[in-house]
Amino acid sequence: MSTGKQTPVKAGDIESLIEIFKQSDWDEMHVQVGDFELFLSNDPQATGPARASAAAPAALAPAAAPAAATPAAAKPAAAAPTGEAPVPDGMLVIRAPNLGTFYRAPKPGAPAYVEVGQVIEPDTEVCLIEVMKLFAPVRAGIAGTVREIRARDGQMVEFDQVLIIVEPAD
Amino acid sequence: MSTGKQTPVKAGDIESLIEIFKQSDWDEMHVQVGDFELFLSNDPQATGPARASAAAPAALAPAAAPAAATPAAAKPAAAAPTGEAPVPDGMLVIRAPNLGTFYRAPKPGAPAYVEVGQVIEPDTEVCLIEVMKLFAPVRAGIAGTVREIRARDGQMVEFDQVLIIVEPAD
Amino acid sequence: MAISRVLSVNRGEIAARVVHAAQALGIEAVQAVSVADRDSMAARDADRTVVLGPAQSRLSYLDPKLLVHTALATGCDALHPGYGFLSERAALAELCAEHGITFIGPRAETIAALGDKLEAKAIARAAGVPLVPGTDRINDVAMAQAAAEELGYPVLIKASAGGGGRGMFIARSPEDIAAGFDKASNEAREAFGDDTMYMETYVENARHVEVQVFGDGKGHVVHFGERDCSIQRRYQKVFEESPCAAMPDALRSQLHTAATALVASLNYQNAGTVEFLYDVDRQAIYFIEVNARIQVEHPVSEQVTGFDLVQLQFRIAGGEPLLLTQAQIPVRGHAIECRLNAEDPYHDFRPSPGRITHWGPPRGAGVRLDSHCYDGYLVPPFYDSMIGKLIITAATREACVERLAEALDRCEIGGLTTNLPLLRYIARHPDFMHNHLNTRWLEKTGLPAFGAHQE
Amino acid sequence: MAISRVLSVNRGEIAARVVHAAQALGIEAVQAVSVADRDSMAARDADRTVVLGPAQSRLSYLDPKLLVHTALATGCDALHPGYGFLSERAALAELCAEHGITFIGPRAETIAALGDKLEAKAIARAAGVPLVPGTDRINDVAMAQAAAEELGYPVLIKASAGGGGRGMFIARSPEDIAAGFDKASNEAREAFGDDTMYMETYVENARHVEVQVFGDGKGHVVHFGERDCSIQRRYQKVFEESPCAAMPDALRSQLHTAATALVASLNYQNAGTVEFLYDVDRQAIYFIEVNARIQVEHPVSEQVTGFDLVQLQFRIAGGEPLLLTQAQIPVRGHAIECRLNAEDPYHDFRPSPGRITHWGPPRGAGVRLDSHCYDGYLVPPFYDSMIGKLIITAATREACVERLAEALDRCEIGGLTTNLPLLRYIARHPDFMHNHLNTRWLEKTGLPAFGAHQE
Repeated sequence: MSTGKQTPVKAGDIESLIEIFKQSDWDEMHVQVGDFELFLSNDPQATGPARASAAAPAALAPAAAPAAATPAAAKPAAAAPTGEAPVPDGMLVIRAPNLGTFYRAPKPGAPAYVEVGQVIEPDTEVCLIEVMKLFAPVRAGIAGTVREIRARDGQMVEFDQVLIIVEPAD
Repeated sequence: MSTGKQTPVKAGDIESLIEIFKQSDWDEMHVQVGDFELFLSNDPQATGPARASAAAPAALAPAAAPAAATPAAAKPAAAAPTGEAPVPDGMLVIRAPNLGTFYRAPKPGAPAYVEVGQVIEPDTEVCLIEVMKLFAPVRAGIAGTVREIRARDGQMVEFDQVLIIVEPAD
Repeated sequence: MAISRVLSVNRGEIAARVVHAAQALGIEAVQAVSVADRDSMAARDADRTVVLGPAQSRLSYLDPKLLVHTALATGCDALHPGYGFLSERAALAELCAEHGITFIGPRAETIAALGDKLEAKAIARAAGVPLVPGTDRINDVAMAQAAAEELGYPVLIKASAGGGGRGMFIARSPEDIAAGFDKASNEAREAFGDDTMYMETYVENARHVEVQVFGDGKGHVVHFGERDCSIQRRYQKVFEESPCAAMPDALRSQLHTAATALVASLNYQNAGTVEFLYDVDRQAIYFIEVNARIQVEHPVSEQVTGFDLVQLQFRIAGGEPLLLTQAQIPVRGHAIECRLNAEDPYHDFRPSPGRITHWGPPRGAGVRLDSHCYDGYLVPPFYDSMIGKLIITAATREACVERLAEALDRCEIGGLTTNLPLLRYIARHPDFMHNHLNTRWLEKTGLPAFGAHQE
Repeated sequence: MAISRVLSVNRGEIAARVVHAAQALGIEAVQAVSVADRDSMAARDADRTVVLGPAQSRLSYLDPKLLVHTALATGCDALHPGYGFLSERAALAELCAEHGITFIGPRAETIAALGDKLEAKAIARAAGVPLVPGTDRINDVAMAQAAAEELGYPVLIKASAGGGGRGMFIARSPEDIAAGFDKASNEAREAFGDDTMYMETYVENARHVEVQVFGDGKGHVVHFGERDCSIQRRYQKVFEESPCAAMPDALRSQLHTAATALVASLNYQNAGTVEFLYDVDRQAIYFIEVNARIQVEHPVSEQVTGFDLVQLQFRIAGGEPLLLTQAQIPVRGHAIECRLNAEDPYHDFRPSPGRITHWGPPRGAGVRLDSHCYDGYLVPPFYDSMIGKLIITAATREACVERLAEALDRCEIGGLTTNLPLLRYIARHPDFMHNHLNTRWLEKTGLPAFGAHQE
């Protein structure tokens, strides 16, 4: 997952990269900045680079799954990511690696993976994201202290949505 | 008909007038600048001021009408008035009082009302505009020397289209 | 026979609608405009635009000869009149026919017959369509009481020569007749020199319902359901919906049969609307008139049937057979239209023309906007004040009303005063939500309450 | 049963088309996007947009579980797959069915059956639909010559075990067979260890024709005419038209009957296309396959029949009966679609993504543009290069081609390299104008000539 530390890639950057590629004689160009990945090719049959398995580990579901994950049919509202609250200065964020249902604990009734105030390491599992009963644990990727848990247990989160705010260890 | 001498009324002027009216307590406002006429009223039933008969005289057709006035079905093209050639500096224009077919002579084979170089007075009849066999002579409205006849005999002209260019008498 | 180039001779949203419908069918559209409409959407989108004359309607949109001359001079083989202006002037249809231009609407003689109120009623009667029940001459109180017994109370007793309310009264009982008849007939004699009286059913609680019909000119007629247009101000419709949710199915089926029987009897050609008064207390319908044109409110019928009625006008006028049978026109869901006007509902609806600085209509499921406006458009002061029609569709009337209220909330129009506050108020009024409406509701209840509401 | 909220899980123009069609019917549209499509037209116009995952398709548009999870989590009762991506993946239709989501398309088992080439051919054969004629095992020259006599020359003689052109030859006469048969069968034995040979009709001069069908899932099927999609590059269609003007009416009627018989035998549900090879020299048609989805080129069928096929998809999927009879779907006029791609036709069609600095498509009679692009839109580099479809309609093919050429001339797109020069070249090529085309025309004639033309 991407974190607040990474330089976000903007649409303007993508344009510049496309421009560079157009000016070149290259047949293919592959750029990866953190989570951002751009693959350009003059071969229409090209299928892109081999998938880097850098994103969330595709762990299987724990034996006892959390309760049914389908929220009630809610009235459509504006999508979350674009309108979300700003991240306080100096904080890092853990974002959703894909759309799915956010769970704080490995199973219903079990203690949450992390609580506010807890110190975490890059390898710490901080939550689950479920897609059709496939539960993928999300690792922090960064070290620090959990300051806020933005996503709500059992709710749908979108790709790139801020899940957890972390104060970096320094 | 309007002439090149008159100050043209622009959309911005209409807006300003509407604004003045809105700010006022007036029930009605009626503005006439040459050919331009604006009638504003707070009464939705109002039908506007009595028609001033200032525009082209509604003369009846001469006994012998010019040849059939329906141009062949031509491919649609951009409307003339917006794209028309500029009027040379210092010249006046005689414009079409409405859409219709332009005729230079009172009947086929007869001499033209005016020729280039001819001196005209405001009362001089300069052409005919025909709508469904109703032929209305157009008077010059201005004095001077005919310098160019822009409209072509037997062709459709639109409202406000430049018909004849006149060098003012001074 | 198929149309290849059409002259659109109207303005505003219907001109844009006509231009786009023609173009979708591959028909070239020439737009005739007054000089004030040179920058209108229809003028921008048409294949060609010609300027007829100055802004005044009578020198542009209201001159039949000028319009037909323009059609001939631009090589058009058809003319679409839109609504209003000359759309129901038989002379225009006639002039088109004389010059080989296909008039997109009914035949001239149909327009003329339906335009005459008495003739239209005679046609309706002959086709077995119910009219407001009434009597011939009534001589005295006893005769009046007997007649009222037959018609059912309340009744309206009127002087034949009458007008302006004189010599006229409403009776809700035999006692009312006894108390009022002689006074009214004396009043009539004094005022008009004629004391002939007659009687009609009095419709206390009326809805305006109308049926959208289409005919092929050879007797085959189908309908596209009915519309309820009971919310009116000074006989101007403000909200229109389809279907009329307040009407029981048995009566609805009578309504449809009456409408199609009437127009079939005329070998009606192209689109039309048969208007009725719906007497809610008596559960009866009475013929009012036929509008021999496409109407402002046609989109609600399009939404619930799925047909594009303006395109259908072009197809029928172009000689295509009307292949539809009634079974193929099911009505599904509910649609409501409201008219957006540039007028000030707080100041007696005075027109508010001017430049639109922000055009932000709502979007989303079931939200359709038919409009000729855009960012920067100048609403000219010369014509009517309608700037658009918001048409909302949903599965049920209840969902439709909710969606309408939300959409109106999201509607942003800057630079002009509009009737949006009134539309929003009505959309959330309990009477509207629960469909407790009649043709007097807006003027008697809605507008006064809206006035009170704003304080 | 009626659909109230749909998840649109595709991108580009078809996503915008699906969102708008849903909204026109009062259905709420939720658009699922990859992060690269957050600013797309479908995302802007949808009632709600959710971001599935990163730009890579396999982590967003190509993950069936992610899509169905999203549909459930956003309260959708239906899912529209568009074309491409997962639109013909039976697993997605299956997963939808399991979770009570209406998949807007055929049933999963229909998709699976038609997705298997051998099974699809068996279905066609059982329904009496003609396949490319061929033989069983051929033992020797004499048997081959006899068989060829029956099939008619030219024929293609192939090794059963073959591939890559080895053990295969075209024979146009008995002499060709005598000269080639033993050589080919020896080649086959050497290459594959098996010299079993068979024979097929060889189609020298082929058009690609296809029939647009719709079924109600209960055996009632109608068609919306045929399309001719013979102008192809690497099996990608570039121009598509309806009707196939080159086909005689008697054969057209066989074509329609074959297509509807095939899908009726499956109790086919929703939209589909039956593809055929049209052997121009033999005046015969041979089944290719069925595409169990709405296709890129569906608009030409909409233009000549007047139906909105995407709305019809929603209606049928929502449980409405298919009330149409074939007689009510007349084909009228002619329509041609061409695909606007962000690619460089002078440099081997390499993709040219980037920001559109000027979006100036043509407008006018018979000009329709289906596109998701707008001024300032960034065409992302992750997906296919189609930026829009220009659809031209006119009364005849001749008028349609002329209008197409003009419209392409007026098409202005700034900021990107597009295939417009090629489209313009083809539109004015005499072979295109005179309809002298087949499936090899573009690669054998059009493209080489275009290359020469630009010097």
